[in-house]
Amino acid sequence: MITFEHVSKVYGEGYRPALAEVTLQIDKGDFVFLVGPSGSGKSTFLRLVLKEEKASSGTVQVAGRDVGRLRSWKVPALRREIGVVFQDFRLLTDKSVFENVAFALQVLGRPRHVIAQSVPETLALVGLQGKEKRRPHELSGGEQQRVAIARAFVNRPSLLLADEPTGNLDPETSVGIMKLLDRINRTGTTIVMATHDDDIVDQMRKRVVELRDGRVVRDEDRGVYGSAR
Amino acid sequence: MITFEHVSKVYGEGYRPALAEVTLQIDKGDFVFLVGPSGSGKSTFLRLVLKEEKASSGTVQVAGRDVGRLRSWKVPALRREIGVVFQDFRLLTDKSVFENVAFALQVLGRPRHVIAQSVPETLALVGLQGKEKRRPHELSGGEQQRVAIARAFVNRPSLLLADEPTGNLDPETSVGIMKLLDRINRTGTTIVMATHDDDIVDQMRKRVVELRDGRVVRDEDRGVYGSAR
Amino acid sequence: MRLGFVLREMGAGLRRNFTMTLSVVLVTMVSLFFLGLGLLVQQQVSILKGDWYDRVQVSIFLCGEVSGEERCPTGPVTTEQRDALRAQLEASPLVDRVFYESQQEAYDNFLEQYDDALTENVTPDQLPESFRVRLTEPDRYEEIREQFAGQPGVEDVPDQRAILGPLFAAMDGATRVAIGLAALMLLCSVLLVSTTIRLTAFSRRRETSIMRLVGASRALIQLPFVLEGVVASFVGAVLASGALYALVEFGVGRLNDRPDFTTRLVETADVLWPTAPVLVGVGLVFSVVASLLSLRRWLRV
Amino acid sequence: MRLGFVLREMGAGLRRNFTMTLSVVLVTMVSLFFLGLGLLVQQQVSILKGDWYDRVQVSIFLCGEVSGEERCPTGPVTTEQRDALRAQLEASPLVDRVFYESQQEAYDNFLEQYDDALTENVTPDQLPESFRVRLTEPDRYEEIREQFAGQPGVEDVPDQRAILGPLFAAMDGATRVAIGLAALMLLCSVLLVSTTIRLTAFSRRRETSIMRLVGASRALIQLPFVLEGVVASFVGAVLASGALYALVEFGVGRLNDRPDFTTRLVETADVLWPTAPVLVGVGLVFSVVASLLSLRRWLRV
Ligand SMILES: Nc1ncnc2c1ncn2[C@@H]1O[C@H](COP(=O)(O)OP(=O)(O)OP(=O)(O)O)[C@@H](O)[C@H]1O
Ligand SMILES: Nc1ncnc2c1ncn2[C@@H]1O[C@H](COP(=O)(O)OP(=O)(O)OP(=O)(O)O)[C@@H](O)[C@H]1O
Ligand SMILES: [Mg+2]
Ligand SMILES: [Mg+2]
Repeated sequence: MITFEHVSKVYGEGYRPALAEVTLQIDKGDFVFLVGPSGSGKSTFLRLVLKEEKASSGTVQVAGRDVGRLRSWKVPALRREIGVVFQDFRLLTDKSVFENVAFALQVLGRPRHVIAQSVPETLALVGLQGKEKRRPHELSGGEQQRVAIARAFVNRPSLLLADEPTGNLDPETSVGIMKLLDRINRTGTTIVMATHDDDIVDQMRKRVVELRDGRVVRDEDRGVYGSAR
Repeated sequence: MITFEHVSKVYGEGYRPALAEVTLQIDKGDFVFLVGPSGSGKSTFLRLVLKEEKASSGTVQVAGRDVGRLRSWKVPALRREIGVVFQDFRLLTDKSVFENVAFALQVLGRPRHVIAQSVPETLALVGLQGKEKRRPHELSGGEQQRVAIARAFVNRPSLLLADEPTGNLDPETSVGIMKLLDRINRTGTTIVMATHDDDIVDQMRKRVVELRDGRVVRDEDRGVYGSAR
Repeated sequence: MRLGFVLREMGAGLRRNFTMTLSVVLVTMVSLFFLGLGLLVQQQVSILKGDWYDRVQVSIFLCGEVSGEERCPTGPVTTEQRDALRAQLEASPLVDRVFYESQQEAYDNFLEQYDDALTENVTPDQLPESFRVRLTEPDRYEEIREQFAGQPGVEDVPDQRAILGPLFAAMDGATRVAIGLAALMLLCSVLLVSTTIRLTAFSRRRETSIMRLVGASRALIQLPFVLEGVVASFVGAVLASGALYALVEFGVGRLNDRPDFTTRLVETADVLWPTAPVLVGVGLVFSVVASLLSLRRWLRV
Repeated sequence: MRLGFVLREMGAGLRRNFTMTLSVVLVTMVSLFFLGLGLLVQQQVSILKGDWYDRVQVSIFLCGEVSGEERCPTGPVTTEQRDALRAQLEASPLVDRVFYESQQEAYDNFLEQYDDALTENVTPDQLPESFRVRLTEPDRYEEIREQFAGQPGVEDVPDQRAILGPLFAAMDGATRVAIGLAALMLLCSVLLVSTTIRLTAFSRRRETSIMRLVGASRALIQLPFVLEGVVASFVGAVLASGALYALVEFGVGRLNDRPDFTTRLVETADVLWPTAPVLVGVGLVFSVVASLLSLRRWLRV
């Protein structure tokens, strides 16, 4: 699904590299935790997958595409195969839950009847039946993150990226979100999640990739958050 | 230091109250954790103390001032007695570490020699000696949060508010920040910290106030994060 | 220390929104240019009116040998008629002074005013003698005209205002157009100043929020924004004054230098005082008002 | 579905930055108003030039009884001189047609043109006879003048261009001022369109970032912003055309209606075509260019 080969990323002259010689393979259907201290390059890794940034050297392949060589007008097609979730939800505050999720389909020009079918289906999947008409501010943080996940997943992407999706949530709510992501992973969707949340990583026992100063220092199946603790 | 009496806050017509009939006293020198699920009113509590928002009913007293009745031109004087730290650091990216901390003194019109003395003192306190000339992006997240704490503390406020200061930090770095806050607390500064981080709360064993739907549901000395777990 | 701080912040704001600042400067310049143009045209009108009122004379042409039957049924003016008219004029409270112009004097003036081709064939007795009357109140011109036109011995009392009337109307029209454009553009510049402040407030919201948090006073937070608008408007006003000065110096001035052009026109001195200070004043007032309005909305403490 | 989406996004952008949009509309309006004014004055100049060239005649006044010694040392024109001149004129390749105006004809024209007071004392023999010459190439006016002035029997060949020259110069000056103001204001409106787009991009950055994340195409993301600038400029151009139409209808039109005013002037039809379409075109081109420039910087995919 994702292949990094000797990928480095330097944001500018004189900066130290945010990613240094990263080589990594993530297969279809994997659930990978990306851990590491602040500034270790987790978000940079995800941005490279999305082609929000361009690698300084090395090759990045995502879903069979060579991302580095991708023409800019083909980038949207790449992003349609990837769903993304962030710590701060990034919902549109003046749109209802239904509209927020539908937005992702509207901009792709999906016909009305497709939207009328997919959106409620996806909202049911994330456990938000009956809350279609609410505005984001009328929801708890956990529910807002579910809306964000529904939006990322409504287009049935084969890859879901999550950058600290539980960072703003209390532990209880976080567990709920993780269960949801696990369920989505079981449908065959590859999930890569950057996180600081040791409890969650330790509990889920999935593949863990640890970055430190832009280098992969650990890559374990069924790993835990801290290696040296 | 802080006294809330029957304080409610409703953000607008038709919203459910963000705080409901909160009565709470925090004494000088206390270290208080404010916990509770997302949307329970922790940030609202801190905003009321700062008079960023006005309580809908009830009286808020801070450092002997009735905040609700405070004239708007007296608000700056109130804020000079309070230091604030946020999850996202809020540093000025085009200023050096020294300048970021000095900024807080410059806007208060402190003379140059005072700045030249206080800033290095405070930077030493937070453990950033030798990094005065770095820019924020050249620092790790933990170091950036130390700069933010230095800026909040350089004016020697009697009260320090922290809204999820470790939310963006990995567990290791978080422990360092907590040690720093503890040290600051020992100098006599009252600290109120909103957090989701159960490990830290459980480890520090300080006073814990739990909010749920805007109500105080628990107030324990030397408490832990979860009551019902 | 604090002044330096405010000025540095202001400079940062100006630089950060350079295109916006440039727009404010240009639009303010154009708006104030039109305002100034309107003021100058108004000044020109009042100069002309003053000159005209100074010079205004009722000419009462008397019947001569060549006058037509129709206007002068009694033939050429008689001595008694002429004396009666003079007495009537001198008795009138409207009349300041009376001059008598004989046929010979009229001929001399005619020779002076027109060129040879026309004058060669004219003799003194073809031109009418006249009374030239200076009025105490030039406005009441029409009354004199009505009183004397048609009296025996009077051939004609021409209405001089018919010549200047359209000129004044045109200039008044020009003033109105200039002031209208100025108003439209001032509206623009108020909108732009407030948008600029909104933009600056937006792009500097991090600094501002930190300033609020550490307890900076409201004045210290808002002053750089107000100053930013004030500086931009001031530059605009100065540029507008400069453009007007150039216009008067090179446009009007060239007319003034021509020897055959005797009408008094506005001068560069008129631009320097009072036009330029008025423009600067108007620019400052509008920008401060615009700043304060947008600060209320965008920069609460 | 997608068109509706784009239009909704554009409407949201316009509403969100209403003051900015208003500024763009007003500044575009004023800039295009001046551009249109310049175009109309240019049109007026070419109408006048055309009319003048159509009418242009070289008048060759011949010596008469009353001509001075100085110009006509040989006395009144003789029949031979007159015939020689006519032959010369008819032979010249520059001459299209030649009319002869006798003293009596000149007198009749004079009576028509001037009012009684002056004409009463004039007799036919005081006026000169003349040749009126229509040219094949009006531009080469001067050559004819030089050839015939000073020939025996010729009193004068007056230079008509001296009258119209300053008028044309003044109108050319007015065109330059209007075009200059238009350029200045167009610069403003380009700056404003790009600032508006920046502002909109900023205030809608959340929507845009979400659109980018879910894989919206670049066109879909950028179109609403471009359309926003285009709509604002279009409204400005239409308003400018309306203002010009009103100016021509009520200002120039009133002049045209006066019976004593025979010069052909620009008409409202001239505003409708080609001025208004040119303004709309210029407005659109500039706003699209401004949009694309700022989109490059502010809205990369
Ligand atoms: N746009 C940027 N320009 C310059 N440097 C950047 C930029 N984004 C990130 N960096 C730098 O790159 C390095 C890696 O940053 P990145 O955001 O990938 O870390 P992270 O692991 O996501 O950290 P966190 O846990 O704080 O989110 C850091 O040193 C950071 O300062
Ligand atoms: N500016 C606002 N306008 C309207 N409602 C608001 C505003 N700020 C907060 N709220 C609402 O008030 C309630 C309490 O919010 P608050 O930010 O205080 O919660 P919190 O405990 O800090 O949550 P979190 O852990 O997510 O930071 C929530 O329901 C929220 O939606
Ligand atoms: Mg990150
Ligand atoms: Mg909060």
